[in-house]
Amino acid sequence: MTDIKLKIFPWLLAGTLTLGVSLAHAADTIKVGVLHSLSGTMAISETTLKDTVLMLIDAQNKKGGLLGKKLEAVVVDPASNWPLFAEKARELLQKDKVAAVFGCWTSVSRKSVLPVFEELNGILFYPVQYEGEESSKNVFYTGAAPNQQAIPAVDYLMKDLEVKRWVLAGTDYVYPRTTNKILEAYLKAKGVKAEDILINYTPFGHSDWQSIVAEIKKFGSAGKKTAVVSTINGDANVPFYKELGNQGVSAKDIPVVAFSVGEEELSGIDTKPLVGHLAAWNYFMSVKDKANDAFIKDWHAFIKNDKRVTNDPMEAHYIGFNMWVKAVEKAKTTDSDKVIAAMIGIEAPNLTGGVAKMLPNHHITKPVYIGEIQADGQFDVVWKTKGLVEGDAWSDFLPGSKDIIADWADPKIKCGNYNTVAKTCSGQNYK
Amino acid sequence: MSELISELDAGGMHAPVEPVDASHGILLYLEGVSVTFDGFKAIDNLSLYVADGELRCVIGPNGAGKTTMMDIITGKTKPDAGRVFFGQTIDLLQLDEPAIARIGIGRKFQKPTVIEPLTVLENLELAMSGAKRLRGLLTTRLAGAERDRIAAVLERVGLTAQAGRLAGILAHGQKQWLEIGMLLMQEPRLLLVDEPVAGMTPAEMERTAELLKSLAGEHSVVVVEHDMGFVRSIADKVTVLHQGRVLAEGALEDLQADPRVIEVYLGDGHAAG
Amino acid sequence: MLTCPLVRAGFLTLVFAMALLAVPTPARAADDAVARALLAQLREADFSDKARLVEQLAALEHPRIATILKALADSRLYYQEAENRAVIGLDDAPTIAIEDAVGGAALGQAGKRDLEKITANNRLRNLIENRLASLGLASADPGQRRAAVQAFLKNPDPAGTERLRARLAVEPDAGIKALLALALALADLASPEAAARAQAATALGGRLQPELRGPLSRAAAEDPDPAVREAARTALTRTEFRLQLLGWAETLFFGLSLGSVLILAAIGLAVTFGVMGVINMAHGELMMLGAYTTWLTQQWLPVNWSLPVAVPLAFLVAALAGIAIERGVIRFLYGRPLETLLATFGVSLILQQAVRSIFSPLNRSVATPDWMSGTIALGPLEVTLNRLIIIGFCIAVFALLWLALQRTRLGLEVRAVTQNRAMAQAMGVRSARVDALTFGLGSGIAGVAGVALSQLTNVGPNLGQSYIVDSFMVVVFGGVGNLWGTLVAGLSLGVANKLLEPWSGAVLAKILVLVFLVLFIQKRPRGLFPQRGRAAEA
Amino acid sequence: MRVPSWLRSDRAGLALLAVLAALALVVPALNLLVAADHPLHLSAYTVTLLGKYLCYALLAVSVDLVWGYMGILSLGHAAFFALGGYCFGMYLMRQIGARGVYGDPVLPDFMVFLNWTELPWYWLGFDQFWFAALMVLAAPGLLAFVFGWFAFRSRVSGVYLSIITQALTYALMLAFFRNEMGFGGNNGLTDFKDALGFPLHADSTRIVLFLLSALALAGGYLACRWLVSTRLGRVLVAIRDAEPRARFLGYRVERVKTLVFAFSAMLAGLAGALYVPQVGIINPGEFAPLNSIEAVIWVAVGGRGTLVGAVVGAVLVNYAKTWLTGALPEVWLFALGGLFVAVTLLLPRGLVGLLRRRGATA
Repeated sequence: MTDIKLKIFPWLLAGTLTLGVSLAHAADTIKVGVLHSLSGTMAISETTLKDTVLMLIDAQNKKGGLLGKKLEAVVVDPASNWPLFAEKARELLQKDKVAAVFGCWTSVSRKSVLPVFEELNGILFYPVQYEGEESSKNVFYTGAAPNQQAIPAVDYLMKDLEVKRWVLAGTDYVYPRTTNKILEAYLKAKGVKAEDILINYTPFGHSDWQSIVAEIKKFGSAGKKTAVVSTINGDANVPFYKELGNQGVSAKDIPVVAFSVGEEELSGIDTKPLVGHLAAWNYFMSVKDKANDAFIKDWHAFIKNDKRVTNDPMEAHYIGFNMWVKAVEKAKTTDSDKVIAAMIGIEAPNLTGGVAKMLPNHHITKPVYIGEIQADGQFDVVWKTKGLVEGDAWSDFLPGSKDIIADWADPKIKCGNYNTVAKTCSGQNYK
Repeated sequence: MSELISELDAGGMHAPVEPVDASHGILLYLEGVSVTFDGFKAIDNLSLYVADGELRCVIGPNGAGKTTMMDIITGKTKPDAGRVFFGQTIDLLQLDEPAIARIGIGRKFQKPTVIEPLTVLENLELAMSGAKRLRGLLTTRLAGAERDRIAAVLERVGLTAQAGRLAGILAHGQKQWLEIGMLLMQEPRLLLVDEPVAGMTPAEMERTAELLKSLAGEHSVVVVEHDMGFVRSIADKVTVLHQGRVLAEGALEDLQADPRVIEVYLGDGHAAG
Repeated sequence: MLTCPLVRAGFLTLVFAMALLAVPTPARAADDAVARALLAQLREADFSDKARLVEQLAALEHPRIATILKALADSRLYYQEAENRAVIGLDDAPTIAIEDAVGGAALGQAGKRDLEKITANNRLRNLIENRLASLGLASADPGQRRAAVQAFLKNPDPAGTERLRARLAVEPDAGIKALLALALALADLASPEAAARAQAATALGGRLQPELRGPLSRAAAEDPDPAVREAARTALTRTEFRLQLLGWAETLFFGLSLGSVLILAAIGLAVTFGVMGVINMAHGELMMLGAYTTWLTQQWLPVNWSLPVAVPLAFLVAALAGIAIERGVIRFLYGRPLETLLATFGVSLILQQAVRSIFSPLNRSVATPDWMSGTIALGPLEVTLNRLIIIGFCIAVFALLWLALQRTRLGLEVRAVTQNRAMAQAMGVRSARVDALTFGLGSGIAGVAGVALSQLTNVGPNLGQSYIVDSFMVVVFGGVGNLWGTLVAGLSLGVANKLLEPWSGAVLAKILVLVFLVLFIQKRPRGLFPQRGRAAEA
Repeated sequence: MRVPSWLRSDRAGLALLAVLAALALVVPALNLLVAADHPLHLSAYTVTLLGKYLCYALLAVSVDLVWGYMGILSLGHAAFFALGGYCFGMYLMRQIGARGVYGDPVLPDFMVFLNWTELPWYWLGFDQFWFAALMVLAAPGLLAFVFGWFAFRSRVSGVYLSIITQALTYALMLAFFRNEMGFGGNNGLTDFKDALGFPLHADSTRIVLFLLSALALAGGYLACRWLVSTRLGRVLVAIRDAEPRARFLGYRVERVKTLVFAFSAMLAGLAGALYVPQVGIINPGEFAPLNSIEAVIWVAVGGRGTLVGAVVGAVLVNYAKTWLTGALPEVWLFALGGLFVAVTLLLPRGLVGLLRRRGATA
């Protein structure tokens, strides 16, 4: 039995050491971290984004790299496990010393890595539409804030479709909760009565929608035009739309506008019952634009499958990556502080013919499109905002945050959470 | 929680405080006991009395209800009807298995059930009466008196040489003896022994017979057995069970002449003898 | 009362076919030019202009109008900039066959990205549907006429009222007549005369069509005349009462439907776990295989035929996978249920990742056949066809399984091995073969359940995981080794869940059911219908 | 100090304690004393990672106690781990005080956000370290006690018990996902700042947490080792191998089971409480049934019924996970799944069993 000791002890110690010792390496490449789940429940959405970043890095290297060096992708798999996100973020920043990280999808994964990025002063590009109420020095939010997706969509329903009654249906987590809170406040401000708003939350992956669709049907038969604003997440959408179709609720009767259903999600859905339902995004694959056509072509070539679709978070990474490249070129270094400073004001073309600009609150300007789902799984744009909408980190429609602003450019503020009334800045971990 | 800890040692749900009262010479009473499984009457109005210090053999064909009877006595199965008393005063139907074990009824299973990863010594220590209080359990040592008791039982079942061996590597017969030894450690008034010699060599069988006979008097012993030769070698009184009832009772020689018994055994394909 | 899309689509096709036949050719050249001009405008117009243009198009006496409008509604109308003409796409692919919108001549193939789609929105579609439907009111086919009236009920259009009234006078079919009366009453609700409005409101009372409730409740709240408001309120109360009753029936149906899904998911497990005592944590993944088989079948066969083919195929695929698992892993672990549990859990992870690697982590789109879409009326209760079919399917699967276990040689052997393995072997039953086949049977049923699930939920690598805990709960609740128990347990859990849901919300309902189950198992460790006796104690 | 006899004979255990002691000396030295650019420097990443492994190892020890020695395959032990984590997470949340995003002095951010105006009663007291520390043990212990009391009293055992433990953790997961529960819903508890006034992101605090994890693992191991070498340990084995025998010997099996189950849950809770400040987040995903099953496989890999095996298994499997999810992300589930099958089929006694010449006297 003594041999166990002999066998295990050096083994463990050796493991410890190899784990910890980061090999010194020549700085001939700039490392870029990719922090997207490749397994687990979120793999379904995030794998595509990993490939997108790899494609962008590939393209940049073909253009000669950055600052005369090649870019090198460091891909890790946080496996849809939130503590693992933090661990992997630390690994990327501390062990691999990456210059920037492109990653995260869910809010909880972002919340999990946030302290790590702030502590180690890394840079994270977060490409997904989210609930707002956050602005970190170290994070650039290239997805939509609520005012870049939800509010314009509701405006469209209210004005163009004359919707009077509202069902706010969402999965029970922070993004739908915030979005619905903002929308509720917004609708009430527009004179919608409380009894004309129905709010419903369901768990992740909810699959039996019979009762809820029946309730929506009943709610919608009160004689006023009714619409569903859906923040239902991922997997729960398929059974939801199927049930809608089966119970005979068509887009003509009760349109559903979704904020989490894009081209990629539609590719896994039988779209027949969905035709005519709506989605609000800042990008659609169907938008006719030279940059978009080129992007789609590159994507199909890169992924070696011309049936693959493109979607909004991919565009967000496209914009974010190009902004980062420009900022590094401007700062002439990958040093975090300098790049973060250089980021604000950087402009990069988006894929729909406009130009996205990085704002002092670390959000960007975006156009908002409303698309109708087509039988081929694409969206037809039925409405778009006149110009670009500036992302607002802190919603004006929430009592807790209407006085709060984020401004990382103004030397007097330099804060993501500045209360304009109290003139203080709170909730910042690292100054 | 403290109540629970203290209760680890308490007699049971309705622990009897009085000791076993066998003043009428009868230790175990079963009266009018019936139990049904899915419509099948496993025990049907069975009445049986075991005297104090008696060695009783119970025989009967498969499905006669022998094991079920033991289940009822030891609290594993609750009957649909009938009374089961231990001595004059203790209603066994009110107690659960551990409580019944603690008032002095030990049971040996048909298949030898010893704790194989433990040594013979540890098996006996496990069975030792009086050690089942939590404080008693949270110790790693044996007191001198306990050691003596274990040594005595080891001697009695003839396993002294095997004390330090794992129970799992004992021979089949030795396992049977160890299990009987474990019953003895419980200091029971009544021993229920289910097929003690199944699979034993004749020599082992002989030793087992001696062991069981030596136990009678000091304890009451109920032996369920198929092997008629073995039954003949130990029993004073034999009960024949058939279809959940007592078919006949008496000395073995008388029973073997009983036409009903012969029919049951022949009809069931078993040879009596 | 069949309102499934199939009927509607057929109806529209018929309408434009009739239009083609009805109109003579001479005026065509002039009309062609007007139509082309309107279509050219349509391309540039915003949606309110488009509505006006559609009205103008609909007013044209042109044989292609119905086709064009239908194409617009279906988003198949494109503008080919290079040729400066409107075209209709005939199929749906990156490269599509097109025909001239106005002339109807086939124009070969065109790349989709070279065509500019003339978009429609929902209001426009409603308008088009109305315009097309009003043409169908005179159809010889009662189904068409009924659909036309129903279209009116959905989108009451004052312009069409007179046509309805005229039709009512000559309509022979009593059912359609009643529906016409209803439609007219609905139109009268907007009449300038208060008496007519009050009468209309009373006529609408107690009707369950959801389209009627809106206008009625509007009248009850907003009508300027108090008598009308009163009449509308009374009518509404009658409607509400009947709806209440209907609500209960509906909840029951939802419960049965959820229950049937639970049974389908659990019944294969009832065989492997209940009959064989094997804990198969990969059960959910076998369902997933069934669902993927459905998807694969749909790649080869038309959607409407795919399901009947998919059922036996899914059974086969899952059964083979099951037998492979049994032969490869489980047979070494008989009598060690906890180890079986761990090993099969490993198998489930491998299967999940295998599917992820082969089919990508993305969900696969499994289409619903037309005969499973839409609703069907059971008396006043409208139920969804797919749910109804799945309930029936569940009963059929259950009955077949029961028969298989009771009436076949395999069933007999299975029961023999279950009860006494050694004895069965002595009787010449090859228990290894029986084990493999039984496990295959249970797995095959899981595959078949997967076909049903593909019609309700996502077909993706995670499909199995979402059902595994539920299915174990059903089997344990029902009592292991008892198929009837599984049936009762599944149905009662389904109904309980649905009864709780409106009161507590979906999540809490599920938690409550789980907590109830945990408590129930404490109370009756062997389920609703326990196997009793000595065998069960062993 | 005299080494008691029950430990003296446990060579593997002594080896484990020696390794832990060595780690407790080497890791802080390499982290704090060696310059950051030196190749032997241990980064905070590695320290935290090792600390996490140690927490998992303690969880594995607690699983092994009930599975390896008492034969209860709990597929819900991660629930106790998560509960302990939540209890300590609640303390850490209260420590944030007014430094939250919305600056509310009492309410955590997510409550402000849900428009809650006052702290729910079950959050009271968690601003006190001693109370939170007590609850870390009490909450999982109590849940296990109540659950076990009902389950064991009605003789739910074997796979039935495994399945209802899984239902338990599944129900808890669903419950904690609900925002109305007041535990932060899907996002859980995060954005921790400090504990007992020590900032959590400081290297020194990390080292202390690592040392505490090592200490907890050593303590948990010793407690379990002592327990199984007492007579109670033999009763556990008797319950595992021949429950009716134990019962007919007069042991109140359900009470023994309940107490040991609750004790094991407390260990799991302690592991969870140490885990949370090191990884910086606790959310309902920790209740996922998969987590519990993974913990069981750590034990199986290392060798059930050996305690040391649990530690070895937990560290090895997690090390493999860290390595594989970095190097070959797609392969991870194949590897994990294959491990489950291979260990149960080929290595029923785990790695330690393979190393030992004869079976554990256990």
